[in-house]
Amino acid sequence: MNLVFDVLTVLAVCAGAFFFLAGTIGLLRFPDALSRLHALTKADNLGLGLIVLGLLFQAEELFVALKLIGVWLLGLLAAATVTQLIARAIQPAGLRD
Amino acid sequence: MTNSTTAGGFLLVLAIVLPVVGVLLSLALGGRQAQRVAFVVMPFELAVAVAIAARIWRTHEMLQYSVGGWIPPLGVAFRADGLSAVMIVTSALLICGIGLFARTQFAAPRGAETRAPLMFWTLLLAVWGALNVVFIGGDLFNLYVALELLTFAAVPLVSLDGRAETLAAAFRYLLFALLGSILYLLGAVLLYGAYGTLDIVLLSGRIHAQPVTWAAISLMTAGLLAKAALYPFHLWLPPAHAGAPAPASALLSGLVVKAPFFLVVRLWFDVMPGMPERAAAQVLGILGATAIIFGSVVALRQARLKLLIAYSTVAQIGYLFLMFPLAIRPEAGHPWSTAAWTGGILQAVSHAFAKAAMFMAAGLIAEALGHDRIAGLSGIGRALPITVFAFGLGGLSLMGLPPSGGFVAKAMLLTGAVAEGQWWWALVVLAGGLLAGGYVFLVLLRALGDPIEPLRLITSVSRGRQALVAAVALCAVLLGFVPLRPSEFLQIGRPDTVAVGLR
Amino acid sequence: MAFDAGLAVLVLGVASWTIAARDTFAAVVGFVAYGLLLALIWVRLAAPDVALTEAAIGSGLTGGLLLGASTRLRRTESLAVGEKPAAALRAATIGLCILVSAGLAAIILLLPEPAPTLAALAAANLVATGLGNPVTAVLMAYRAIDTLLEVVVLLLSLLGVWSLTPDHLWGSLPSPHYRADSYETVTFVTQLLAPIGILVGIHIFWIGSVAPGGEFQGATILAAMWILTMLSGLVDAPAVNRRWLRLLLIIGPVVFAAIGLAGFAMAGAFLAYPTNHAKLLILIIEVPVTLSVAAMLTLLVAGPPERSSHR
Amino acid sequence: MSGAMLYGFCSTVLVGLGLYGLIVHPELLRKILAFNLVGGGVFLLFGVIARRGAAIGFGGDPVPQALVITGLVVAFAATALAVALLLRLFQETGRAILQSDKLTDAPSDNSQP
Repeated sequence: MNLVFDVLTVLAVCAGAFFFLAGTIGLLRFPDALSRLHALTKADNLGLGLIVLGLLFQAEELFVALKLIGVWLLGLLAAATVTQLIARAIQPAGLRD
Repeated sequence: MTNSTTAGGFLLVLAIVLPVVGVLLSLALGGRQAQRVAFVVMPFELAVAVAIAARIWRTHEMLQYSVGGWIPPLGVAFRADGLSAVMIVTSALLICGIGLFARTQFAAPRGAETRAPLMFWTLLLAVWGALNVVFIGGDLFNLYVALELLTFAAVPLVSLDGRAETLAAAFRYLLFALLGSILYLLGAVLLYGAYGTLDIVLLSGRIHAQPVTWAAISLMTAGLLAKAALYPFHLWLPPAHAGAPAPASALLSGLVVKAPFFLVVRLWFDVMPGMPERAAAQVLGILGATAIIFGSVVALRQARLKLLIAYSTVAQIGYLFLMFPLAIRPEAGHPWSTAAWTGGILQAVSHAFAKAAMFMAAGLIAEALGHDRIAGLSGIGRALPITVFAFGLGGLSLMGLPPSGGFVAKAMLLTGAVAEGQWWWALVVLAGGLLAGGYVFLVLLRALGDPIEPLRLITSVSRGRQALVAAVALCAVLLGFVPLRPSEFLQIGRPDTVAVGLR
Repeated sequence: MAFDAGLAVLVLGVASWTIAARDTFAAVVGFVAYGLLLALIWVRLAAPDVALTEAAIGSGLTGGLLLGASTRLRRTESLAVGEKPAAALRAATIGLCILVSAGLAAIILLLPEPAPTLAALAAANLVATGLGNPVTAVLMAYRAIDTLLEVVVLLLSLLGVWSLTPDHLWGSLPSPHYRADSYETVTFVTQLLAPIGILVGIHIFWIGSVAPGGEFQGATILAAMWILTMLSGLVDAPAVNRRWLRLLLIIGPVVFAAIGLAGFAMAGAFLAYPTNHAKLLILIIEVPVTLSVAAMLTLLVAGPPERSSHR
Repeated sequence: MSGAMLYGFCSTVLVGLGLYGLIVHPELLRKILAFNLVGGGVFLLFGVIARRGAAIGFGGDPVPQALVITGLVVAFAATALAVALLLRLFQETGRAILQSDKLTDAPSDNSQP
């Protein structure tokens, strides 16, 4: 059982890391700020979710698992908020950049 | 668990807690109460200071207190030796004097709270508490916190009037002070890494000559010199001390810069007794000598009275560091049994009173005239005779003329220089005295001269305040009756052994 | 080891960036990243309490403070260009700094082995404090005087900040000029986040007696929530002469000092606790200290009063 | 070489970097930033020393760890005061740098409260 959990953890965390990588490449390669934001938040939210999922398999008690899920939800909230704010801030300048 | 606390050790706790409680109360009560709180704390704190000194005098023993009953190295100890007691009493007397002097200047108006009085009285108590922690702190990290306490209490005093130039001066002061603290902390960290304790007494037993020690002591000394404004770290001092309101200038120049000097003394003579090298001490002496000559010459060329006095502080700080090359004699006896050691400490004390009196006198003159241009002082000697007299009394001490504490201090430094065969320091002491005579007489001649046109005072200055300044200056004069020999009281509580590793 | 090496290189890279970056704002962003990476290092150094503090205060609050300042100072940057020191001076400084770094590196190689430590002593006395976290025991028992003075240091720096108020604005409101109307997102998020944040802050403070956490870390999170509600326009910053605010600021140090003085009677020394009640007394101190420190941190970020009226 | 020592060297470089910024940058905000870098380096060195003192099941000596927490709070207080002074200076003068060391010769008016 432990082995199965460990394998699942490795798979999920690796997948999460891959999405982080994709998001970072998007941040660096995409042409304008809005699509950069898009790439970054989409990929990072998913990446974080996968990493949390992977870690859930290692959680020894319920409280720890709840805390992990809390981390993910707060991460989502922060990302969504900051994206909104940045998007608003660049709006007057149009979609160039 | 409390076996390392001596009887009467609780006085040390009171010396710190009283001002801190005063700070908290004056902030909470606010408005006109801030000043009242300060004036309630003053007599009690003065009494505590005198009680500490009296107990040390009577028992000839160091006072010690282990906070919380936790003995070092795990806990923090407070210790007061003869040297601490002298500094504590000096601070207490001078702060009471400054408080009385500032009574009308920073009187809070009726009605809504105003900023400057609240800040002044609260910060005055904060400086007092911080100074006492510096003087009795027995733990190098606790002393770091004390230094920061002192910095945060002192910097806002500089920019109390909110003018752009004083804000810039305060910022520069803060930068130097922070750099100094962080260097000091770096040194303390290295000492902990090497010896596993920050307690001064425990360290003095474990410390030995090795590169880590030298690096740590150099870093800490450099940091403290930046805070003490010893040449070449003096840049921040003149604008800060000249820009502050007169009572704050008196506090900063008289007491606050003495705290880092005090810690250099602790470091060199208590943390590593018997270890300092002659060569290192010569470096401190050379910096001190440069400060004396440079500060005095620049003071001579100032057009404004407060800047002149501030540059004179740069010079007088130099004298403090002459004691290091003269007192450190690796082959012959305790450094603190030398005339130069007592002379250095006496210089710190007498300069505190003399300089505070001069800054307060300058404050009264500026109040009366509306400016402090030296060229425009003619006739002020007739308008404010007591004030100018007080300024002159303070000047005696700076020049080193009898009767004054400055005379005794400088005479002892001269004695030390001659006894040690290091005559070059004697030349510096004499030259510094002559230059000080130059700038003091420059001011006095102007002040006593006849005005070209009748002098117009914009406000009158009360006799009481003038007399107060004279009284503070008189303290510096009275120190001139201290016997011209190494003080026994100052040696109470100093380590007995010189050679390292004997304990 | 490879991870440590990578982390060290990354930290040094980010640190160099904060020094070398042309744009101050970018440098500050670098500094925030630097703080977070340092927090990771603290975990690697088995100091989770410090890691929390570094992330919360070193990176978070300090970063926020500097970010705010850098946006305000943005238009002065071009002015400073002409003031760059001469190349010779810079070269000399580089030499000096390399010397300092290399010297220090050589010195730490000379530190004794095995390293002196107070861990055993701290552990042996832990029972007397009733605490399970040795770091909290150092802060609240062995070296409680440092902590008391540290709270006073925070209070004094706040006084220093307030002392910069122009006279006619004394008694008015600290600075942030945030317009809530254009920030509905922030308002919404704050309403959602503040209760959670406050819970987390209390949790981190509470857990500090047995696990990593404590009053300063908890207070920082509480302060962050207060700052957030001010940013979002949900509450306004308090006027500096409010009586309740003054009481909130001093209640922590006052209780700390009072219980410290009571130690004379209860346990024979200032800041000593009777063995059976140590944990309770420490808790009684920590609750108000956490509140006071949270208020001090918040107001330090808010800055001196700058507005005479509510928005 | 242990991981702790690696971070030890890292801390000494941080001190050097910060000192450089503190001396060379004319902009005051950059000086404040550099001061924080030096502080970070010093605290990190203390953390390394704490780690070296790991004993009896503790991952590090708790005394220096606690002192670093105190130090971090004090450093924040210093930064806050410096930033407030800087912003006020900027308000008054429109500048965020210190002029070279020319003292203004303007007469000192008695503008005390």
